[in-house]
Amino acid sequence: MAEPSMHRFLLAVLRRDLTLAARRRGDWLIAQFFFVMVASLFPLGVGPEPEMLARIGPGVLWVAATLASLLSLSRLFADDHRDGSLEHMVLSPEPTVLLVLGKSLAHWLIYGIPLLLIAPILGLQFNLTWAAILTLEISLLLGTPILSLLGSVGAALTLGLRGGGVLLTLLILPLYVPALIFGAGAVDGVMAGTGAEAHLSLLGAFLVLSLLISPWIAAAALRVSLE
Amino acid sequence: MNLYTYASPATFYHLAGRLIPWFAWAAGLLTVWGLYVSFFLAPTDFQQGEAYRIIFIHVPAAWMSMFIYLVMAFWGAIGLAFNTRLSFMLARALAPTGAMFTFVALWTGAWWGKPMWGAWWVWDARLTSELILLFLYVGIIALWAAIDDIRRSDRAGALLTLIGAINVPIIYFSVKWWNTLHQGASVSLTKAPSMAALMLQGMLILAFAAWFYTIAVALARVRRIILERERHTEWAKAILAETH
Amino acid sequence: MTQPTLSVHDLACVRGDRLLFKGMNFQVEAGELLLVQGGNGQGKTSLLRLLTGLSTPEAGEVCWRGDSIRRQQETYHREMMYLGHANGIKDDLNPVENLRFAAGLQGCAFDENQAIATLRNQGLSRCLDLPCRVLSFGQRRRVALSALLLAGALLWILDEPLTGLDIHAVALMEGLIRTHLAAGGLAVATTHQAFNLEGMPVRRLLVGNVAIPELA
Amino acid sequence: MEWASWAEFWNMGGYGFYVWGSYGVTAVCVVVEVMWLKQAAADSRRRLKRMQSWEEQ
Repeated sequence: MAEPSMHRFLLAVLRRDLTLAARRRGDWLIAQFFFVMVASLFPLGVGPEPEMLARIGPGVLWVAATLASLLSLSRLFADDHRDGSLEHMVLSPEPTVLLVLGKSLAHWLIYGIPLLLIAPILGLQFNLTWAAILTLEISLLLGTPILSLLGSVGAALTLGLRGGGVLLTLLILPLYVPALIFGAGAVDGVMAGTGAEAHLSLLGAFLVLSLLISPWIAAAALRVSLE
Repeated sequence: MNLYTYASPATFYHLAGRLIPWFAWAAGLLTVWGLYVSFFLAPTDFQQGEAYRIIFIHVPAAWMSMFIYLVMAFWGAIGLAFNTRLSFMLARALAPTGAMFTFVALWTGAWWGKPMWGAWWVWDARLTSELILLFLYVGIIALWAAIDDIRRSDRAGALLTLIGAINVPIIYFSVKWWNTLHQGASVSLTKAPSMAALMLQGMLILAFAAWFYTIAVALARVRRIILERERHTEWAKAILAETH
Repeated sequence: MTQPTLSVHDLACVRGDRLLFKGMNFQVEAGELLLVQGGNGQGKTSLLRLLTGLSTPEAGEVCWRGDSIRRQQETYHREMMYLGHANGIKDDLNPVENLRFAAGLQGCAFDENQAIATLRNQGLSRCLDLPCRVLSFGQRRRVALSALLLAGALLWILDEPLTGLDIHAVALMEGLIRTHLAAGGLAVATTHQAFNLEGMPVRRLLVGNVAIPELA
Repeated sequence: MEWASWAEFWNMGGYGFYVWGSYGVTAVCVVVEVMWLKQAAADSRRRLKRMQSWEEQ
């Protein structure tokens, strides 16, 4: 009896957040442009030599992706908190963990997937080879859900605080370090000819761990923040 | 109201007051002894010369920075599981000292690195992990400071410490791995000296000194926190009435 | 199943470092309204949040059907609806969509015709197609009340349900509560405004530094 | 004993600047923390007493 209703609840959360995002395309576009812009500033800062750009490209794109995801994460729960619907969702019969999971998943679909679509274009700007771009895509596919999952903990902890967005960045960026290292490292590995399997497996393991742990902590944090 | 949760901070306040001098004296004596061993008994390292003597504070500080973080996570978990207010206060009292030791580990690492590696900062695994640990400490302290409601603040801080504690080993491992891939520094602050028994002894004595110092300072800090939170109780009012 | 009764035993609430109340006991039976009264900052909203299970009491417990709500969150949340100061209405959605998503999250079936009929009864016939952003405060409150009605919960917990409503809407609200109670429902409400309580079995609770449960 | 003279001790085989720089800053950190702690405890007591006197009125 519990199984299908949980399933339905998860779908309801997803559908709701996707509909709301579709109504606010402006916010969505801003997050994507932020990603493009941060990545485009680097060549202006370090110079246009193709070798150097290829060298720093994977790292720059990964850092830009973490920053872009943080930008949108501060609003993961904040909008629903402001209009009171977050309380209604927490008071629904289904467990809060599912709510957090649904919202993280929605965040990934809305903000993570587009990064995957934009990244190849930026990869070309950074003079990455096709093999490197392919690895970058796989690493982002495995890595961006981690950003949404860990970020949900920070968003729940900083709910409704003054300067919550900046605080969220301070709390969550250190936790992103392994994802950044494995993700950018995979692309580096391909370019250096040492292969990306080890990096990608570790990134996958980190994803599984984040999936198992962060929704519980974020749910607990959400309940604490709503008290 | 629950007698246990109310009585416990009062008892602890007085107990802590009696314990602080003991730990402070022990820390002081151990420091003198440890410094004597480190500077007058331990031999010169044939590879690094006298500069290696920095490890006598660097290593204990690095140990303490991680150990204190784990103790904070422990008290946070106890507080979340059993709803004991004193454990949250203890976690809070430990954080600034933990951050201080992290800073000391970073600082001494840099000052050792300059003569050895020729650069103030090298992205070596230990230093990089310490830097990220410092970010975690700062994040936790900032989160505590940002939340006015004590109950929420305690719990949010504990949850952040916990997810950090799960992450710290992963961060350490990933940084270490990243470091070997990029062929970072080959001389290590800890590995280079052929660890003579006396060197180890000096490091251990100073580590115990740092530990007792941490206990003394954390107890003093927790007394202040207890008094602030319990100011409406009769015993706290009586204590405040005595001070001028 | 045991009688639908909301009871509170030896409840204490601390906000910040202030003790709002302690040793509070009361019971609400099926068909009864508990009217929570008290000045600003005396803990009315805090009490309501304790009753919903959003916050945890410093001491004591809240029971539903004779068992602590902590031990039966799923059942309790299925049978209880909370309407706080904020409406829980998304500005970007129109009223019907709002009701659809609210039903989905509550895990209840959604019947669009019924939803439209409820909104019409609330006097929102002309707003059905508009995003809630453009509705007035009172109209948005009515959308929230429609969601409450559609959820079909047994226990209503209402924080200042009359705020921002005009005379007609207040009368409507009173009528809704009366019907809800007559059908065997329970309600807990706080209010500053005059409430026409005719024909309602009401208990009053004064929340202050000293709680005096006045049983009507 | 390792050292022939105090000058040699302070010199630390040419690494004196780095060794004493490390130990010095550590000592400063410890002293600052202890002083800060005492200051905070005194401030806190003063504030609590003031709040208490307000509440009594």
